[in-house]
Amino acid sequence: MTPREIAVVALVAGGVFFAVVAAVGLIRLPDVYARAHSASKSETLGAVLTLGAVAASYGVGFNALKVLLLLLFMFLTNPTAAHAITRAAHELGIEPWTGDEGDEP
Amino acid sequence: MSDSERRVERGGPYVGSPIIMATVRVVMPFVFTFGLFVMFHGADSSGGGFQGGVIVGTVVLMLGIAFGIDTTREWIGPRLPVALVGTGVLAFLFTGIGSVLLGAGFLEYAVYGELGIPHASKYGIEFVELAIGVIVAGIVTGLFFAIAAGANGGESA
Amino acid sequence: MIQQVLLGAATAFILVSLVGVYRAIVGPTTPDRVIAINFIGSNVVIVIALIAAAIGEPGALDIALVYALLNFLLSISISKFQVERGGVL
Amino acid sequence: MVAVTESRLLVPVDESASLRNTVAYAVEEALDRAAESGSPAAVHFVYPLAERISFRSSSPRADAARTLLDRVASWAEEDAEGAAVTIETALVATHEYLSTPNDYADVLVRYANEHELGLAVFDPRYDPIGSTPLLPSLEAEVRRAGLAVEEAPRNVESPSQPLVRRGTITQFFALFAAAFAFYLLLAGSVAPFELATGAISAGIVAVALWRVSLTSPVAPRDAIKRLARFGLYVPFLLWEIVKANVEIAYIVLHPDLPIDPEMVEFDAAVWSALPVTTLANSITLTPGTLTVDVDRQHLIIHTLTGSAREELFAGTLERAVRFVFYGRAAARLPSPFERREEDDT
Repeated sequence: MTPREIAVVALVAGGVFFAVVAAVGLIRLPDVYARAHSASKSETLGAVLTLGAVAASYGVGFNALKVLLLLLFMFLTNPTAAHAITRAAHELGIEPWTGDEGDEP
Repeated sequence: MSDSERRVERGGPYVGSPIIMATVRVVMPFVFTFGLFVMFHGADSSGGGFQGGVIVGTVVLMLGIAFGIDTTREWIGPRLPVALVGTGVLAFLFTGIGSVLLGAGFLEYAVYGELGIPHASKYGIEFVELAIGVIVAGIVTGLFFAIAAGANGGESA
Repeated sequence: MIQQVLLGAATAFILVSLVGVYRAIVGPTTPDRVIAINFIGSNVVIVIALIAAAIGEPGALDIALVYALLNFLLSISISKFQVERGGVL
Repeated sequence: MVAVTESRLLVPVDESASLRNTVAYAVEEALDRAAESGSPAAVHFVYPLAERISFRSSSPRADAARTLLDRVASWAEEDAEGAAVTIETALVATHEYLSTPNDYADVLVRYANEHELGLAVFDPRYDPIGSTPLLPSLEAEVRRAGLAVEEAPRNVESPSQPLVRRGTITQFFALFAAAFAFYLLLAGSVAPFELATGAISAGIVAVALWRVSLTSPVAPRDAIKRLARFGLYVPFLLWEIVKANVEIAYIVLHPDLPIDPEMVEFDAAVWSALPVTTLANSITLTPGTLTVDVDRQHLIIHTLTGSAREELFAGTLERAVRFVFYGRAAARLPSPFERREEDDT
């Protein structure tokens, strides 16, 4: 394996791992706000690593730069989207789960 | 929590989130450029007039959602979407009928080569794609405002 | 080799997206569903980028970019629509 | 127009996003007009209820309408702040069938005549019939029936910041340059065709958005300094994000799910829209914190764990954002935790 292949495999493995973490969080966490945590963060790092792998597979060049642009765009918009959704939830009066209602998820 | 209670009690207007506004401000010019890029590269890559037009229309949608539809409508003005669609259709017809006048079929760009335009076919396609893009952008914008206006009392954009 | 890895990752992301579908169906609240859809959307962007690299079609990266844009637009517009239940928008 | 200073107002009400505003506007208007003319102020809130059959004295819709009217009355009392204004609410037309704007206008005008009201104030979103483009509008019908009509100002969607601002020529060129560079980046070449279309595109973008996209005048030297500092900020942020994710991964995969969520609020020491957004989005991206709402620089943040809260109040991120936007000196302001201590003592 060339160093580049190793880098791609490692990055992809990391990306898939964090995507799985995000998915598990999406199932296990108890309320909208907590799920948004998992979706906005693990998801973004998953995207960073995987798109990093894509960029690495292209090598240095314009395509890699384009992937980085895509990454930058997701970086800007993902947290804003998460904010928009939780803000709507807050505005709709959805109470955050605080753990004292008793029912464990 | 106190803030949300205050807002509900006050029943005050929904104020757009500054975070969404700032993000839209930053992202908007790049999305616009991207839309135009897609429009200009209809001939030789994925994309084209329709896609590019929709992306440009998206800019207006983003503005409308972040800053309020009425504000955006005031900024755009009622004439712009109509003017865009009109210009696009005219440009399209002009290119199409122009080739007929030069003795070829409708939209047969190659004939413009006789006028000394290099790569007549390619530029012809680009130009028509651009016209289509302008039409689509105008229609997306117009439809967005028309649908929004329909909900609050029938004043059209 | 790299191609298989990339396609394998794309498959993994698609499978992970199914979890998002589960959350989108179960809810229970609308914001939950929007988060799930946003999650699926991000995964779709990544899958498109992976496939673009795997099959050597860099033009597909533009499509991924459009998808990312639509994903953002969808999240903010549904959020706004929910809060302003009075009108359509 | 009978008298310009008519101080007895009729306000038709219905569930609407802008109702709260309209109530405030109507009360204020009545008081102003009363002060001018010397006649007593009165505001009647009327809910025309269209139900063909209502033998029963209560139906779900009538109950909902009464609840709404009660709410409106309490809002109006609140707005009047003890000033002399008569506030009344009424549920009318419970035995009539209303279908056209004309019917509604009839009911409203009849009510106005009975109670000697001279001006109808409409909510901009008031639309009990739904869009009926073929019929004259309700406002027009009421006006025709001899009642003065006014529409409450539409400020329901007014953003907290104006959309269009004053632009300067540097802003125009900054935007042009950014769009042009981005275009060439997308194209991946500097062929004459790309240069030409890129210039056209950048020109269109700059003309369309130069007063919208950049909120403050661009000083080239500052902008470059900021970009350079931003370049330093990105690796720092990435490192924070990695830490965040390892922590979240641990929590999410832990069998007991050791979370302790809580909403916290604090005032950030950054001052304009872009820094606040950078901070808010950075907060969203890092350990167990998620920005839920922002009002100027007052942030409401959902935190997932106790350690995330401590990290947040230690103010590392906030300091970094200040460093990016205002330079090294500003980074040394006290952290939110220290500021809170000062407030307490």
